[in-house]
Amino acid sequence: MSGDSQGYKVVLGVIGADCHAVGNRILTSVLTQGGIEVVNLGVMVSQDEFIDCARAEQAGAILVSSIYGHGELDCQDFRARCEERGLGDIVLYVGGNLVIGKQEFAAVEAQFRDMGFDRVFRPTVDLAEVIALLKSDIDQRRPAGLRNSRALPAERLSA
Amino acid sequence: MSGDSQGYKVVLGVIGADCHAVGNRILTSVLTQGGIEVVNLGVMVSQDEFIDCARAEQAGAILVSSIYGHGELDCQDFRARCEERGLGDIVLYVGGNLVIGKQEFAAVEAQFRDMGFDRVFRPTVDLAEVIALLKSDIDQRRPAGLRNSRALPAERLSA
Amino acid sequence: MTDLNNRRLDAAAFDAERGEVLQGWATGAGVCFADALRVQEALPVEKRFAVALAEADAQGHTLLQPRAGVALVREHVALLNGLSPYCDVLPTTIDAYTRHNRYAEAQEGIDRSRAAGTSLLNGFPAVNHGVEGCRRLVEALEKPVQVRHGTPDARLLAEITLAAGFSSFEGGGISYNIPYAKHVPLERSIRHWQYCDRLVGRFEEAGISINREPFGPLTGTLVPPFVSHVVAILEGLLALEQGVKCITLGYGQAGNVAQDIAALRSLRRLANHYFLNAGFTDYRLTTVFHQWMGGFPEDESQATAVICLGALVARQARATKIIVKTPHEASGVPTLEANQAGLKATRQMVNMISDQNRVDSPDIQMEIDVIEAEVHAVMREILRLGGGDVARGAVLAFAAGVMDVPFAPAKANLGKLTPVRDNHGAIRLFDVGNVPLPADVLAFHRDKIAERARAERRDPSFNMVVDDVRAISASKLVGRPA
Amino acid sequence: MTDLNNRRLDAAAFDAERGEVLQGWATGAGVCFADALRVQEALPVEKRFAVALAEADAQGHTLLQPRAGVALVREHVALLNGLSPYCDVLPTTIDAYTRHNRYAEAQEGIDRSRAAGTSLLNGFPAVNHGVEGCRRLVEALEKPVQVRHGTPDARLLAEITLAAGFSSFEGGGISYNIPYAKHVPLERSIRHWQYCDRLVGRFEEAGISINREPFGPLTGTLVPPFVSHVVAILEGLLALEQGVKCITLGYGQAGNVAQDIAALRSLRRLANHYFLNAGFTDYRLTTVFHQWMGGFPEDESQATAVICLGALVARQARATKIIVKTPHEASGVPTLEANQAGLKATRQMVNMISDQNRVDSPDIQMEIDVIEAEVHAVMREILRLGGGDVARGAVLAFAAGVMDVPFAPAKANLGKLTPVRDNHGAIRLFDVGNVPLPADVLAFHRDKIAERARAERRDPSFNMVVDDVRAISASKLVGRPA
Repeated sequence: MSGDSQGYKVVLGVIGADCHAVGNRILTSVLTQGGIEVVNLGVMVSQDEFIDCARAEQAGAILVSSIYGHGELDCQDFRARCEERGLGDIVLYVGGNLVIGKQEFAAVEAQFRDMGFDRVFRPTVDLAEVIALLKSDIDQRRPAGLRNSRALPAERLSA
Repeated sequence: MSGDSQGYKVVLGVIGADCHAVGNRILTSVLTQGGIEVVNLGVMVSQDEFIDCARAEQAGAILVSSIYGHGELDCQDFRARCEERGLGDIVLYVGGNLVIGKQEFAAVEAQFRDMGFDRVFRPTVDLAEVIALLKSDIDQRRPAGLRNSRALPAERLSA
Repeated sequence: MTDLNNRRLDAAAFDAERGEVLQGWATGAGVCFADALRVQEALPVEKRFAVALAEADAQGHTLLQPRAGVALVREHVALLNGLSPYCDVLPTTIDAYTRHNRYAEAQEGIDRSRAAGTSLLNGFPAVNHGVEGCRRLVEALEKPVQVRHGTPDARLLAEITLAAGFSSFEGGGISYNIPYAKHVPLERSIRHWQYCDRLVGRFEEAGISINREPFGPLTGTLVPPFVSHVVAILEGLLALEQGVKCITLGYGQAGNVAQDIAALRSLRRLANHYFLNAGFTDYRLTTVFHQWMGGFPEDESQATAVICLGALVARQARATKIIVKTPHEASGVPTLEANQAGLKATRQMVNMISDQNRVDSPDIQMEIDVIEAEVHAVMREILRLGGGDVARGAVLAFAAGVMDVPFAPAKANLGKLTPVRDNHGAIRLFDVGNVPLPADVLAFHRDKIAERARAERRDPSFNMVVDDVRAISASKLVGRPA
Repeated sequence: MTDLNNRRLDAAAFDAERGEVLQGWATGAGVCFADALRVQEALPVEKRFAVALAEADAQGHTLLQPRAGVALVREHVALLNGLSPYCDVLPTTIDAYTRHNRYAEAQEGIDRSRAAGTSLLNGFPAVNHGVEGCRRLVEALEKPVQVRHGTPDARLLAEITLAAGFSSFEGGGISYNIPYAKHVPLERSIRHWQYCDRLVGRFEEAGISINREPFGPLTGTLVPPFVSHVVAILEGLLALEQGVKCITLGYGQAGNVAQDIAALRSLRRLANHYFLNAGFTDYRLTTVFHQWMGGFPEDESQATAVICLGALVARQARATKIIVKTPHEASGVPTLEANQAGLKATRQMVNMISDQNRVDSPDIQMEIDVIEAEVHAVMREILRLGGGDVARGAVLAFAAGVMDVPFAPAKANLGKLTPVRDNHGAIRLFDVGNVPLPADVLAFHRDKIAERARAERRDPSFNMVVDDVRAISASKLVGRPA
């Protein structure tokens, strides 16, 4: 699937000074098994590293994780930075514990959507759901000529 | 101390259809060691049984326990009933889990004070505090001639 | 006690008695045994208590059950359906007036609850709601539902609830008298529970299995395991004699982990021993563990810790069912949310312990040995007093203080036996009263209490007991001097 | 690694290095060792971490410590004073920018937090607040306070906080690199932590005991006990060499009760063995147990159950200190109230278990035997690689994968070792990587994993590991297929 022009390639990483590596390993494993090609930048990734990599790899989406609570600071102006660098249309997801303290998820979601993220996830989100959304969103953003009439059915996660 | 004209004699019981006997045993033991003569009616005591006993024993106070949540029904008109029976001035305490469900204690206290109880206690009240209040309240209500100028110092609970 | 004995009730006499029982309140007229059988037969398998227990027992699962009951049918349905996703089997806790057959006061509670818009009763007055009201309840639920109460004379309650599709009935002639009544003679409550058991026996004979659960924790306060075990075994034998087949014996958490695990393990073994010895083979035995029944801390986080310890021990001891407490325990009847919280914490703990190694240790084995020696000694004397008849033996044993439940309100109970914790928090006997325990067992209790007394530099006394009763709510297991 | 070795830093070189360190940020100019000694000497006894630990150790108590840190001094004081009544020793958790010496970004976080009226940093930026800000903090508290962070180069942080009256400092050259950094060479972080340890040694030489606590849980996710034990022993040896005297070694709850008790018991024994073997006798060793460091359930009642299991195990294993989690764990930094709730639940559980029988079983003994065999095998190879020098040995061992921490972000870590739970939830090795464990130990791991694989009817694979990582937050210990 990977490398195929109709494939799904994403750049994954943990943003900022955050060194939580466990979820990153799990995500890589589950996304890959779900039929998504993952370019994993690991932990402590800057906005520019995400964007440089997404450009170089012609990725369909950037998946930003933040577990340590500084998401609000680290993700500031991410979409604007993408636009400056010519990636204005890329699918942009963010997930994790994005703010300091327990806050209503709806408020956090609204805040990060305002920053330009297409979707915002809790740390306990069902990853099968993320995979399905990711494929559909990437398909929607493909240049018209390359766009699938229907998204490919999501590969089943192996039991 | 008990039997002394300046002594402190109280009638104790668990009201209504309530059969919680443990707290009643504990209260009897602690009050007695605190220098209070306890006439213990045990569990499942009616309003009239409390009042009959308090009259017969010339007790200075009635201590009503209710643990099972029916206190609101069982204690209805207790003070009025005391007044009818010529015990209008008796010190009337109530304590326990007095209502169904967890409610603000201040609201429960107000409700039972409205019913004519002089003091209202949580189940976790410090019993040394109850003893001190009880002696002071009984002294206050004594006929003037019998009243102590100062309440006797509370006997210490044995360690 | 002229005519009490442990023999199956005569069919004709039972039918005559039934006529009287059903006249106890207007709703009794709505009971018809043939209809009751049809209602029970029509119950889908997922609403049958005996099936849920048998499956849990076979698969080594532990079922969770809350307590809950409010005055009105509609509100009670809503409450149980709010709990249902978080538990495995449902309760219906009966209000205190109904427990004392004070149906007129229960009716007043219903009426005033309707007027107040909130339940002023501490449970569901099933007799007043009658077969029709109870059927509406059972039909609105998706899980098996049990009657939980504390009723010395529960004959009418049993008739009505079992006719309505309840498939489990808690209680017994001893366990619902000694901790729950003041003036009821023991021979009378045992006789009334023979009726309830015989009623269940008739359902069994018609192919309908109804679960019966003697109430394990008794007064819930420093009850030595042998005391509740003897009651459980006696009520099991009484029930089996009347034709009951599906029995769940209970035990209330005492607090010391080794003693609690030992108690639950020994309960099953001892019960099987006495049931088989009495010639019963065709029964299904399961166990229920009650989370801490004594005073709780007011703080909800602390209360949750008490709940979690109970959940851990119950699962380590492989109880078939846990009766779950709530973080509101210190404040009485909990809200739906508090009840859910207790269930969720319990579920998490049970799940985390489920797969883990079986817990065993010399301490647990020692406690099992002590409990077994105690139960055998008391059972031997009960059988001797009754001339081999456990019904007569039980009555004579309580009268003589051979059996004695601490902190019980009943006049039928001598109240001399006094428990206290030892230095590790296990329950020992400060005063054995008239209970005929062997000399070596008494010496063991004495030594254990002496060890604590030395550690606390005070003589054993009732003050120690008072401190122990108040300890858990003050965040300790053993009530030490400040 | 030309000049790294496990020898006490030379006094002159240390002083020269100090000059550079203090220039790392403007606030470094506020550090003066003579003043620092006066500040520490003036600390009342109840604010000295080493005293609190020694007393707990002597009396067999277990201390509770939360985590907490916010951006501004006044708010941080209020937070700690809100926690103080519920705990025994206080923390100051440092923000993530400071941990990476990104003081400019920390300053921006401070400024933006001031503007926002709420902390936008996940901890207290102690370097930016300087000696003066930190002293205001320490003076406003009534209990000992420790620096808790995750900083590969913590030299300036140590200088500032110890000068301000903090009396305990968490971390180490391995435990604050491998799980906390990406590109920091191990020889560099070990060397920087020799500086921190030497600084503590200088305080000790002046009669001021500062507690040092290597970070036990590492990545907090399925870390086999021998892995964290080896790191703890190495960092203990490195610290002792620099003159540290008061050491607290840590372990993070893995979930299986028998394995966790075995781990904590073996940790103390193994550390004493290696410390004494290396010629150290004048030290005070205590232990710290971290409640579950992996993913938590979102539900607060379920989270509290996870906290309670940790509290029980910590107390059963007689840890000197517990690092306490909160019911908000799944949502990141907790509120004051959530932090209090975690402490209250933990206290209640610890108190209930405190007096109970020592837990022992063949399972626990077997786990101890396995852990000891594993630690000895790895330590032997580390000492061989380093030619007897643990600093050089540690660097070479990580490079070769002889030591390997699962799920670590650091490039310095090979990342081949892969753990998985066995059928009872104990952590075993699915892939040992290059770690030189004895053949019988490897066979034991293989058999245990095979037992689980049979029970689940699936082959062992990384999917099993993924399921295990997500299990506790999904209310299970072992990640079984649905």
